Amino acid sequence: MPIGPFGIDPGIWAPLRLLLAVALTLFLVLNGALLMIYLERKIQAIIQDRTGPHHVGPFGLLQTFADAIKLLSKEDVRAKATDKAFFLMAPMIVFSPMVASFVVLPFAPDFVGADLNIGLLYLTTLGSMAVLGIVIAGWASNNKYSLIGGLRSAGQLISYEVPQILSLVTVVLVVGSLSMVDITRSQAGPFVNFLVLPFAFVGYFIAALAETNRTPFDLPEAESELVAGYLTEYSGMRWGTFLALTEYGEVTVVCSIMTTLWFGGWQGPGVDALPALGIVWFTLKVYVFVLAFMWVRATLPRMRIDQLMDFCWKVLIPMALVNILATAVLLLAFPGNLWPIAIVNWALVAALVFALPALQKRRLRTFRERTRLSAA
Amino acid sequence: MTFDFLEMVLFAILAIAIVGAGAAVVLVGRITSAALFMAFTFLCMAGMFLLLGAETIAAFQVLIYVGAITVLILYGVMFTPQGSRDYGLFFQKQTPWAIVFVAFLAVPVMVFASSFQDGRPLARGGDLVPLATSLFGDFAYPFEVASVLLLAALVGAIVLVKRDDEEIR
Amino acid sequence: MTPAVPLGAFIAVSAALFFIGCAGVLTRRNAVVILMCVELMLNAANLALVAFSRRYGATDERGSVFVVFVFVVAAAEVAVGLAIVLSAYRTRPVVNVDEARAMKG
Amino acid sequence: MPDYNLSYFYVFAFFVAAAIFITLLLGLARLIAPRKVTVEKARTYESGEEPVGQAWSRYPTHFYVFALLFVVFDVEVIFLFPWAVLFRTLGWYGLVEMVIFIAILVVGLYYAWRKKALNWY
Repeated sequence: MPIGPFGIDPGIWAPLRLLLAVALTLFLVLNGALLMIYLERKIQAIIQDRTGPHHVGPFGLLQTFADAIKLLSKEDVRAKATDKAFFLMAPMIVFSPMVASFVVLPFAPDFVGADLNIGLLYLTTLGSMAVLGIVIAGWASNNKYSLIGGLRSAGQLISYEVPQILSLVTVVLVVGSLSMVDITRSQAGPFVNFLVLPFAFVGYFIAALAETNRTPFDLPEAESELVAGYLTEYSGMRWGTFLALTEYGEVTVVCSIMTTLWFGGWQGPGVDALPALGIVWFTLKVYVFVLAFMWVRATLPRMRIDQLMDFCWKVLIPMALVNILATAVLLLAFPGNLWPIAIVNWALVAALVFALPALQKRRLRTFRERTRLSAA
Repeated sequence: MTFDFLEMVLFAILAIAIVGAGAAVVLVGRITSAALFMAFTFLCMAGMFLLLGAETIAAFQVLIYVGAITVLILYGVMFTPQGSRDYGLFFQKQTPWAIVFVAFLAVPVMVFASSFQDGRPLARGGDLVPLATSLFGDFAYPFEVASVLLLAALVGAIVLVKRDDEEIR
Repeated sequence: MTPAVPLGAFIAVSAALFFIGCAGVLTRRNAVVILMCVELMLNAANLALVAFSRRYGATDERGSVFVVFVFVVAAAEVAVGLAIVLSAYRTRPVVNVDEARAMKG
Repeated sequence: MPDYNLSYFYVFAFFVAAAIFITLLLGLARLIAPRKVTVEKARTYESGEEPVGQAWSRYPTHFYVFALLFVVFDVEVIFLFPWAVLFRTLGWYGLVEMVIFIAILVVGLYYAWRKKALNWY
């Protein structure tokens, strides 16, 4: 008789493992959301020189639990004009793909739901499904704010999906595999992909901010102009599913992707001796990015929709395409040598950070000049 | 084998879902509902591809059909007026006849279709590499033509949509 | 190893979906729904292609390659089809389908 | 590591589990939360204004152009992924193919740019 791990019969182990994976994922999503909401409020408070939540529990730690209970016990109002079936379905459509994304995330060696051959493609695929839920939410609300929010959101999400995927393709070019485990294993040394492909990372980071509807790209919600956009008609736990669970879950997913692709995933000192240490490294790295997301939110103002689209289609996508082609050419021209790619990538980052604002400043100056002349 | 049984159950679920949702697309009155049923059919179809072991095709199916084409169609639905009266194309005036015609064709074809026997089954998993080998080897020319087709579609659609914008302004 | 589900079952589902799409194209009167039904038919063809490619003794993935090209065609078709519908709706405010006649020559 | 055949059953199970979880959560909320429907509450919220007509009407087609561009680039992506994986085997031949492919699509992007289709308003 074959014996599976822990001496359990494989016929029992397979379903048991699945059950554990599902339970662990849902636990992670719930707790991640609670923790991140707390962190978000606390960090914003610190940056803005406030105290943040401090009433409930020590350091306000129980504040989010109180919020969760409040959300659960709030009345779930559904306006009469809404389309019932779609209105109820939309949160599920955005939530399910997010949960399913966790299947391929490698938390530690041999600690992964399923190591799919096409792991990265699978993640992109699930990312593209969230758009549908948001459009449907906006449409089903039968509210002008919601509909415009939904349309904007769809425009933003689908536009930023392109540079996001192009950045991923650049990493796949260098690594040569779509499996998340293989990608992690390829960065065993201290030279993680970030040092070689920083531009792909920066592009992905920006696109990820947009994909998760975080400031400065939180136009779909835009609470001050569109009264929360597609969320206007949602209330109670349905709103909580949408915003709290899904948004923070998606933040976890994109931060895990960044960790795995550019920062070596679970790799770190001592993992070879003690594989369980991988979980610690992975979580630490993921939370560094989560904190970066929050820092960005506290620092930057919201962009205007036309600036947002211009930036995506006229800057990010052309540069990402150049990056892919340059990487491909240099990979073939200098086999086994990643230095040229690294130089080109850092040059692109420099161009994005320094040359672009300078260009924009010059354009603005000539524009002002012209308007002044035409006014005179 | 337990996995065989699981596979059969999954196939039955998916087959019923595909046929049911497909029929719903045709029968449901509201366009938005039809679009969603269509998305559901596509999703189940991706499940079918997975049962056949074509994981890459399944991922592409969801990426293109659910993620892109359904969104495009939902946009189309939103930009067209709701609930205005329907006209028929010339061949749509005889709905009952069309049904009879389709059913007449469908029955023998279905019988014929289910008579296919398996040839040599391929190994499961990992269809990405053979797919890419064929695509960039033997099919290099169609691959380039595909980009020309996309370019033509892009230019054509922009011309159609943008011309109207300028007229309105 | 013989697969649990025979090839014929996949082809039968494909044929059923194809005829559903066909019936939709013939009976529905909304242009957008007709586009959807065409997509269903294309998808049915995809299923048949993949099933034959994986199970009918092929030595490579040629069938699946065709599916990739079908994706391209489907995307292009929907993009242009919807653009035509949109511009038809725009030039005539009332409207539902049968712009076919308006677009004749 | 379980059998690779089962991998996608995981995916399916995760989808189903997420749906069940949300249903349970919303069911719990339904049990706990009060429900008193009034006319005012059930009205569409438009900043206190009386909503005029349905929101389901026609919107400018600017939005459509972006969806269109996205579909085209999404199709490009389904070629990019297999190419990137097999890149080293394909070598210069594959690179030239992809350069031509991307160049043709970039022409489309450039056209959209010149036609001002990339401007939101």
